[in-house]
Amino acid sequence: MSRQITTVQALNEAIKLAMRADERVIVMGEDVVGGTGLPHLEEQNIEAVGGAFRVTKGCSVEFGRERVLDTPISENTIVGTGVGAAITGLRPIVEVMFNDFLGYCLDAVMNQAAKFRYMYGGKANVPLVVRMPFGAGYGAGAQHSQTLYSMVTSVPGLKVVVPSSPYDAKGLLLAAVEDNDPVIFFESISLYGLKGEVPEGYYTIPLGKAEIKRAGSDVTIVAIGNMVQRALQAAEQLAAKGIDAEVVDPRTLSPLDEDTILASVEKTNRLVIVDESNPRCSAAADIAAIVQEKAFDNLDAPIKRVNAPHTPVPFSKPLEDLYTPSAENIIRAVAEVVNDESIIPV
Amino acid sequence: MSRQITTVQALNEAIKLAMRADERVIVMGEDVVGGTGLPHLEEQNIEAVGGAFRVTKGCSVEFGRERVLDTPISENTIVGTGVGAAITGLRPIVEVMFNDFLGYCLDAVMNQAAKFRYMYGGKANVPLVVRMPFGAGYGAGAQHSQTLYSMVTSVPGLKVVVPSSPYDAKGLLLAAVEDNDPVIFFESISLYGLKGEVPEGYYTIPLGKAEIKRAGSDVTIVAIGNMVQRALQAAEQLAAKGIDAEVVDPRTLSPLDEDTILASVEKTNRLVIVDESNPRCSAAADIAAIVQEKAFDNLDAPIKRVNAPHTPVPFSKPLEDLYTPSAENIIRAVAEVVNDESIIPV
Amino acid sequence: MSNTQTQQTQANILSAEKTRWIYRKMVEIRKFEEAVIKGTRNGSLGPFAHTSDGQEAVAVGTCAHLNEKDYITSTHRGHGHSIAKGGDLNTLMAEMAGKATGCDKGKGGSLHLADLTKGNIGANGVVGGGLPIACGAGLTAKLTKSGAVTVAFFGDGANNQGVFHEALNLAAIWKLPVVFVCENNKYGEYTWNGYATAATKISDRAAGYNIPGKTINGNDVVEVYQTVGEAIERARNGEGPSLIECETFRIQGHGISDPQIYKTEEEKQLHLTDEECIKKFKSYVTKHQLLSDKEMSEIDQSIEDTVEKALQFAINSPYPDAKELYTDVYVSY
Amino acid sequence: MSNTQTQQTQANILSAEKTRWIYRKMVEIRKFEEAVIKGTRNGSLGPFAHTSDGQEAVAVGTCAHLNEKDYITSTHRGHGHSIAKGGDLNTLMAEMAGKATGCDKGKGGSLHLADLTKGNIGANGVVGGGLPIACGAGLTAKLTKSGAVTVAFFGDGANNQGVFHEALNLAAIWKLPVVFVCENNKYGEYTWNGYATAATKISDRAAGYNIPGKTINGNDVVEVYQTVGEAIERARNGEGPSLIECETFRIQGHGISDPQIYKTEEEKQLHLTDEECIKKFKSYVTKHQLLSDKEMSEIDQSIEDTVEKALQFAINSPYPDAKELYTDVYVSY
Ligand SMILES: Cc1ncc(C[n+]2csc(CCOP(=O)(O)OP(=O)(O)O)c2C)c(N)n1
Ligand SMILES: Cc1ncc(C[n+]2csc(CCOP(=O)(O)OP(=O)(O)O)c2C)c(N)n1
Ligand SMILES: [Mg+2]
Ligand SMILES: [Mg+2]
Repeated sequence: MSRQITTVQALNEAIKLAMRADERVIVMGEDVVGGTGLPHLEEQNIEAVGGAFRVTKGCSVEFGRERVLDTPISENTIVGTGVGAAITGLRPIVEVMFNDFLGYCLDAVMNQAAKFRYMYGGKANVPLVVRMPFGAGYGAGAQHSQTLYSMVTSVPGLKVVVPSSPYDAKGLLLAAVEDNDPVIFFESISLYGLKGEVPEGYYTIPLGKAEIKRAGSDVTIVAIGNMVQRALQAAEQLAAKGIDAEVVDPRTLSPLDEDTILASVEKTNRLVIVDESNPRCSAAADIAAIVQEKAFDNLDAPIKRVNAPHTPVPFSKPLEDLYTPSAENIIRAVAEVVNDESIIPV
Repeated sequence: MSRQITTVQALNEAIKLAMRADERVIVMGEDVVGGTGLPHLEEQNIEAVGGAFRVTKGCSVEFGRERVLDTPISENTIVGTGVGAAITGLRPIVEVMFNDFLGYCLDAVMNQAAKFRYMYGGKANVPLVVRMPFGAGYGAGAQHSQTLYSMVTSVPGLKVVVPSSPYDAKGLLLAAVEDNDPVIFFESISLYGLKGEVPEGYYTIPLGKAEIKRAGSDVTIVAIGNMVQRALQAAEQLAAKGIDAEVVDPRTLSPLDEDTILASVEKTNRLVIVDESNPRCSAAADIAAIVQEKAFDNLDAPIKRVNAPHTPVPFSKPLEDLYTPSAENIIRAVAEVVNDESIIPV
Repeated sequence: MSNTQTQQTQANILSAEKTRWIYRKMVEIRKFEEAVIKGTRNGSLGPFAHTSDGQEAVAVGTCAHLNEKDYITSTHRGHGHSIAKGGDLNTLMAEMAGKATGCDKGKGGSLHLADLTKGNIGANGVVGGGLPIACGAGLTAKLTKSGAVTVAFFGDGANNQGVFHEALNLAAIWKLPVVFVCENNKYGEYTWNGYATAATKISDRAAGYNIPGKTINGNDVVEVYQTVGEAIERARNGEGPSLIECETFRIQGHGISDPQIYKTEEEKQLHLTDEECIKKFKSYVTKHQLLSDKEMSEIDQSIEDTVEKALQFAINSPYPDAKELYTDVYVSY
Repeated sequence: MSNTQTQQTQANILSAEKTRWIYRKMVEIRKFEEAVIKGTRNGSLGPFAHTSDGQEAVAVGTCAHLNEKDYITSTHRGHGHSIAKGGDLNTLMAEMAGKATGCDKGKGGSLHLADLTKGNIGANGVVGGGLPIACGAGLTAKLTKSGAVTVAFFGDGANNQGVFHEALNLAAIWKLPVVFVCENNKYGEYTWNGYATAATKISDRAAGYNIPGKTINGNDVVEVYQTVGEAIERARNGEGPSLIECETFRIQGHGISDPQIYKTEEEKQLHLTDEECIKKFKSYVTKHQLLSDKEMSEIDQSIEDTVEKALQFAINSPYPDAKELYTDVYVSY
């Protein structure tokens, strides 16, 4: 079997390849190096950490502290600086340590990055990538565990990427860096440690193309980010019960590959959407609204959405486990759309 | 006919009634007084403006500058101060001058106001109202014309109100101030000048209850905020063509009165949702997703959404006019769901 | 220094060419704003605008040091900055009217004038919005060693916004070639800076970032030229950012229809005094015999024509095609 | 002042009762944090925590002046603040374990310890998040004339966040009874304050808000007690906010598993020196004969028991019921 690496390693590799390929690519964020300015580290070109999740590990060592920049804690200015650098010729990859801190940097994301091209009549390009870890599952509580890609998807002018595997993470990140529009790149924290096959070289996965992660004929499961893994688990269990599920990973929420999703639904006539966002105005709702409109006559059952509940993320482990959509939740939703309760695990 | 006043006057009246009824109610925001600190104004108890849109006009004069506070331009701290004041016993009404500045204050809204009660185990109350004017239509361009209630609706812990008339504006604002949860109160700028009948006294409209603004039997039009007025215009034109539309105004997006919407669809079997948000992950998508799931068997046609396009708001008047959903757009959508092209105006 | 010496030194500050340029630009901005006020009132332009008449000295004295590779970020009160940074009056005015020939194809409007080819990264409708962007432009200049300097214009109101603090701190620790030029016109909308800002002088805040901070008379274009010039020089030499507070006043209110009841009678008359920046510069150039009255009135006249033509250009230009609503959102999608 | 005089004055600073309270609280926090480290490592508590061992003097010296009506806002490194503000060790520890008996019913965790009945408005996982909230509590106190003071704890890293600037400015212009206490432990996660903060001293930034600013030895609880005490007094008297920077160090890294390679060998040994705050206070009380060794070791012993019991309480408490996932989102919905 070929090389297996974690999502963190895959992302790290993508960043290094991007930086080697194009010297305009720079990295900035809190602790992306760690210890900048400390003589005892700088003299030996040692980084203190390489990112809170180690995604930028070794970057400063290879590319120098000119291109890999620790920042003060000031999210709006970090992203805003990325916007200004992008508009004037660099291609920054900015790390926001948790997507929750969109609370501080939404202006730079929504009012600056997303709107410059349009409000300046097409004369500005903002080739910026903002990386944001997201999601619940590791006991960090309400302010460090949200899933906010739906919010960002609502903003015209932004592209939104949510990879579901190490392979996709690398190829999508390289595509995001090559892209000339601002891309918000959501990284599921719960996938960081997941291992998968990843080629060593440079490759890109086009933004706006979904992938069928598992072909099937009885029901379509559209799943986003880490939920793809859960959907695949559910599909295995469903297969044992004689239900053949097709798992579709949109890979990017903006642009959204409606065609692949619609083609799948045309085949299966049933749709479940799995999304770790809270339910209201979520990506799941968005996809459901589109599909019911465009594939109305193909649907044999209502589209079911599997979301986190309409609550903040609880800290307590058993509550947090209940909060995040599980394979069982998915199976229950499938049972409803195929109208077969017997498949629900007891 | 009884008293007709504008939405601005209705809101102003609500604020004053709330301040008279409960001395814990305070008002803060940029220019809600205007000219605070200037001796030549303060000596005569003159306000310079009373809010950018005059919604707080006269409040400082009646209630004093202790309870009506001009703030520096610093949205996150304005809202965050409101959160802190609410949690410790006041009932602040905070004005954010345009909902676009959610870009700066999302942390206070999403990570603080919305989450305090939950993350402190139910021990905190945040009786805060944040008023945010929104919407396109008056030539202010991309950063002053957005419609962001969908984004806020996605956040558990918040209530979201979007009134569609002077009467509703007053009653809903009074209810919001009485409410013990944080309420984000979206005011359509294009309705500010609209006149309507409004009783003089104190009354509240319950949060979470939709209203049928026009009864009808052929198609349901769910419309939000200023779109209710457009939907009513469309309904008049449709009536002339023999289509009897029912116009439902959810009034609050969170909580959402699903029952009223579902009952209407059960009757008409057809649904159009009109929402000035950009389409992706919008309130329209949200309602469509809910209805297709819960009223699947009642739907005779796909649910159509009428949204602004997936673009920032253009400045140029003719483009901006095209940007905002019009009565004609609504009629076109109705024509599709009733499958009758003849009703489209030529 | 003796009085004669001072006068000589003063007279040497500005070359003949610079003097003409500065005078021309100040008058250009003033006439442009007057046309904007007229066009806004009579409906030929957009429904509102924040004009910068009265504050010309800051934009012009600053941009007199900048070349096309240098950057500026501007504000909601940005017409003057755009003109001083080399913007074309026709396309600027057409933008104000939302026309297809506008610098943003009519999509931006008064709040979003920009011309990237001239280093004008754009007016920003968000108060404080340009400050982090300026850091980014500064970072590009620093990393690419382009030698470019970025000037971030912002108002007294913006100085209380969190990004002010963040951007100054970042620019300071990275020694970015950015000059923060505060136009203190005493008000943010209808709120008095003396109330909203805890610092006695806004430039006092520079000490918190270990960078030079100065407060100057922003109505005196020569003082702006000198002081901001030093800061730009510093930035260009890799010595990092500065904060310059220019005290000035706006002739209009916040917008065009603001009755300005917060101003005292004295303040309302300020533009009739010697503090009015064009009058001030006129006496300066006259005193130092840099421009004759005749030269100045020739310039005035030619600008009068140019601005009138710009307004006609705006009025006669077509609106954007309906399909323009959907373009320019993305490079590709 | 002569040496003897100083000593006398010093000795008078703390009453016997205060001395005991301070000693007790500092040791309580230290032992609590040690238990947290143990419990986190062995899995009986949550997966991570930011402990405040080493920084006890700041929390305790400050809260020694506060009564139950006063407020604090705290940070992600907030265990010490919660304890100093009167938190119950059992419910705090249970919260750390996500148990139903926790101060937040297990829903908050280490990052969100709060006890509103004790005036603890809560730890905040967002760096800087508590600063505007503190202004709000200050506003309530001011308007209701409750006499309450609010202390906003925050780190050196937080001092570069925009809300720091906004909150200090607002508190200053409104003369809010808020004291901003900065715990400068030299690092924000793994980033050195000497790099991230442009100011030489964080307290230098106070000048930009026209409020008093002081930098003190945050390892010396007596100095904290005195200086913050004065600031609290000022606030209580309606004279407005202050900024106090307390220089200290954290014994652990950012989290419990941080290898701390950014620290020099010398820094790693700091807690073995006389700068370690409990040792420092011990020599102080011994020198001034305020507590005997015996008294102190009795206190130590009783705390050892209390903390051990708290840990057992946490371990033995039940998890919240599944339905708790859905409660406490709204008062009504
Ligand atoms: C983030 C944000 N908050 C509020 C506003 C509304 N607003 C527009 S201009 C202005 C005042 C700005 O004052 P100042 O920075 O002094 O600039 P000036 O208008 O005096 O040039 C305000 C509050 C805005 N555009 N952006
Ligand atoms: C807005 C925000 N940005 C980033 C983080 C991640 N983070 C948690 S603690 C921390 C460092 C804070 O440093 P400081 O304020 O000095 O506090 P200390 O940890 O030293 O007590 C960071 C960056 C966060 N929680 N919130
Ligand atoms: Mg101003
Ligand atoms: Mg620190």
